[in-house]
Amino acid sequence: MAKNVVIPIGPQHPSLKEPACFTITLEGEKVVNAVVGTGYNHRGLEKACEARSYLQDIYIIERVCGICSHIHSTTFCQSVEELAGVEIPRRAAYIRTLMAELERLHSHLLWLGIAGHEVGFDTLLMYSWRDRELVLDILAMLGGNRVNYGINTLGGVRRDVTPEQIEKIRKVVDIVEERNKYYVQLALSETTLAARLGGIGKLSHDDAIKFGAVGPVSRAAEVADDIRVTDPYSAYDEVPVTAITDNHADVFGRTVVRVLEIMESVKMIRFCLDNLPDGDIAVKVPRKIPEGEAFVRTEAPRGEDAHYVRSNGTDKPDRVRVRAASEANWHGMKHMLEGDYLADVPIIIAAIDPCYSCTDRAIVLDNHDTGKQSVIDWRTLREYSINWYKARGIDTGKIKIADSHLIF
Amino acid sequence: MSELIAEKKALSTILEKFPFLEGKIDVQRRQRIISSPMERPLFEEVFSFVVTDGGFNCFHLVIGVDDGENLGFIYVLSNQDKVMLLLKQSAPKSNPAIKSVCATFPNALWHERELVDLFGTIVEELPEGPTYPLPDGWPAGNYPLRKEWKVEYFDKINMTYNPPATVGKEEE
Amino acid sequence: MVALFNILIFPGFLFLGIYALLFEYLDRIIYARLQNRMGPPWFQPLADFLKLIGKEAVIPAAADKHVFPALPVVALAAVTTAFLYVPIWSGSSLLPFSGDLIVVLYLLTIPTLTFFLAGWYSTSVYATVGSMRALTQLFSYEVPLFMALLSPALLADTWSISGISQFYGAHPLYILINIPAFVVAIVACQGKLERVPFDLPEAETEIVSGTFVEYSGRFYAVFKMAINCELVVVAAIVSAFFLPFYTANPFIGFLLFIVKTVIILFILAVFRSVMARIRIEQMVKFCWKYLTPLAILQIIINILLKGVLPL
Amino acid sequence: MMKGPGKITGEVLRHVFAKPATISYPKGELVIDKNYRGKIDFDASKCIGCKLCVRDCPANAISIENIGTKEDKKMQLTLNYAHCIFCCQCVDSCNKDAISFSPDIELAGINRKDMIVKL
Repeated sequence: MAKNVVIPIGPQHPSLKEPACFTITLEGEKVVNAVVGTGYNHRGLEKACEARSYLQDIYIIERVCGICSHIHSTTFCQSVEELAGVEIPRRAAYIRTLMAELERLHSHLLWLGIAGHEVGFDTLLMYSWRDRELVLDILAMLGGNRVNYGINTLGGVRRDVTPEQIEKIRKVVDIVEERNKYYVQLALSETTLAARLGGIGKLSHDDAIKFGAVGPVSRAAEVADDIRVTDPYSAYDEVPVTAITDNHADVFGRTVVRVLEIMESVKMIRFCLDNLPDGDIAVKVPRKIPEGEAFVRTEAPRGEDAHYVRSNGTDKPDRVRVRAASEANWHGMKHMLEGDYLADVPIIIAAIDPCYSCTDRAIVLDNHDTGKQSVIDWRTLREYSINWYKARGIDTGKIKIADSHLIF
Repeated sequence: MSELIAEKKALSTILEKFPFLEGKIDVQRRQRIISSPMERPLFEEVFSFVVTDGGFNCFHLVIGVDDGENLGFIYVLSNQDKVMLLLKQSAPKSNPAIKSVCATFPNALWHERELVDLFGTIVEELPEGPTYPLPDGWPAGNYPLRKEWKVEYFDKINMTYNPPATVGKEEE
Repeated sequence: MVALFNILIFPGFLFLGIYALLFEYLDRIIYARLQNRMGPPWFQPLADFLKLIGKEAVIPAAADKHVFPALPVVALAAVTTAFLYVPIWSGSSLLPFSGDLIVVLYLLTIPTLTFFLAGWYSTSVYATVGSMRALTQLFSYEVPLFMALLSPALLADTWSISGISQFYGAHPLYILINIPAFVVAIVACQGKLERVPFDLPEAETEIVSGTFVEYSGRFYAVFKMAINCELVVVAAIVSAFFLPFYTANPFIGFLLFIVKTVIILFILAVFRSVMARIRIEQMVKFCWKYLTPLAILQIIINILLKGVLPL
Repeated sequence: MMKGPGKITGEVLRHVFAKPATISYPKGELVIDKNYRGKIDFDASKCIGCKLCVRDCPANAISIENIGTKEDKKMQLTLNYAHCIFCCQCVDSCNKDAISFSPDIELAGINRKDMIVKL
């Protein structure tokens, strides 16, 4: 076939849970060109942070990403604590580590399900999400919410862990470990899965470094860049961490790294529970943070999470820059997609565990300060979309819609 | 503080080449070397040195900051020992022109596009492509992360920026 | 009058329609239970159908105004016609004639062709890719499926589904010979019905819903109905070939028909819950490398046995 | 390890008669942990009107006003739970324990105005 077909994947597409646009040029079923377009989720969060106090910013930063929410707030809190010159209590550090590892469990189980769904293996999705639900219950019990746990505060954590909760966590961790052994076996031996995951989305060792890939993507290419090992934070200087690496350098390798990391996380959670020190869970941090700048890296489930915080001596930060893990992995996406089949596109995209909100971060949307709400009504929105398409040479304005449809 | 061997080593390599930077670039803490802002010609010289000879061959991100009169750009690099180098460049707001590093580090592309959109930086030699991350129809000349840009004056429905005539000059 | 009743009400179109909705429900609930989920309530397929019927049906501006709405009807007509030649409460179908096997097989190919045409006439890129896949897939599974269904016919020495059913009903042990053909038929049926692992033409996560991406409202409702009916017909044919037990009592025979088709459905549901969707080139390779040789082997065995066995 | 398709079959068949892990919502029984952060509760008698909660709320979802007189104070908290992000920072900020969280999470509604409640 001489003619190439251009397929847009996104901004709205069943395989994308958030908006992004991949313009895929196909030759038959082979991808010959891929253009990655994001930015649909820019919420202006960094600007919003500058207008709020450090304490309020924790909750904004936590909502950068729905899945790695804890690690974002940990990173931010660490930056601010470094600026304020406070050391958090050991117990708080252990609780943060515990939450981070529980979060890794739920994030990786979520990813496993998504990966299953992208290759049409819905049973795996249902099973792994069922198990993830147990972890989410634990997180809700500890933090108070299912995803944005809100357990971090400046100078420590907000909630303590009780002995009964520890027992519950142990039980869940046992179940998850048991289940995960099965997933490891399944991932390694199911032929249809291996046939779909193996050999696609290649990103070699050198390319991983060149494109600045982080997390499971680079570890699958034998780049040992686990921040928990190279630059220990929270309680990771005491908790034994093994960085999992793999030499497949493809989607299969990323799967292996993730399922094995779940096993590691389980061990770390047990260690945290066994060695939880006594003491306070938080120290007081002044509202006004001394002038300075801090750049802190942590290991999110998706890879290296970096925050830059600059303070100007007031109770509001001067600049907050969030570089989420997914953002670093996007750069190699074009390279990974080209040369593979259309059928592999969703799973290759999913394999970096993309988080579009993380990438695009934020901009303010409800005008809380003035209390005004800007609600676009249906008609205005339609007008807008018609004009948007008109500007691109497509006239959708001729489609007649009965007024009774405009009840909204 | 005694184990900062890798950091000291990386720092001494830079200081050896640029002795006049003594005091302007220092180890802030474990795994972090931080510099003070440099003008464009000096920055480009230092940058190309640390990348080629300094061993900082891994690019993480570039952070844009608003320093008031100037725009600051913090390039985050790391080397084999995972030591972070925060190299700062500054450019005046009146002509915030910097050179793209995309040729050396392809992963700088989005970060630099972000500088263009959010700070109004002029990034020379930036590859063609869509804007990122602001939406279509964003009014030209609006750079949200500059300090003088206030969210309150932005009309989100019509996408226009209407600063009140009285405010904006002296008070802010 | 009786013939009209038979064709239109029972066991004809109306029964097929109701049974198809029930089948969709069973399929979804079995699939859900296998995945440890609750699954939909019993009226979900009917509710979906009615909802779709009531929705606005959009024909894309670039699509052919006449072919586009006609295709779902053609698909539904083909499968309902095929149903008339499948035995239900006894060993014989409603309108048996010698050679109806061939007719049914061709009638069952028509829905796939309409899927292809539907995708082609929708002119959407997703639909085009989906229709290309539908056609590529057709060429892969059709050959093993035909051979898998023809080999029992060879042994029974008849080209009539009713005849085959009656033959194996009289010689129940002979179906053991056809086990490889049964396996091939079940696998190829997944392709015919476009279910995981062969649901490439409508692979949701890749090309949205492939060939049906532009279909909406009543057109899509009819298409979905045709797919559900196809599921019933295929399950009925496979059970007539490979589970040919029946009794003279029409009532018990009818119950037996339900049990047999549900067993086939269960196998199909398990099949689709344990595998990942494979790529088109893997699908083609699999069909030609494994399924077709297996089906050929079955044919050779049956030809040889036919000479040996006292029939 | 044996390789082959359908490795999960045994696991799948085991689930045929197993109790489903999901519930039929809203009919089924919903288990909410008592630590869950839902809608906040407010005890007006304890409130002294320091407005720390208002100051710390990241979403500007609460406001406190005195509806009594200056001598006989009676505080009223207005919560917009369409804005509330359920972080319960107000609970932590309150020095007098006047605000507490409750595991009340079934707050969905169809009218935006109903989401502004006076506690």
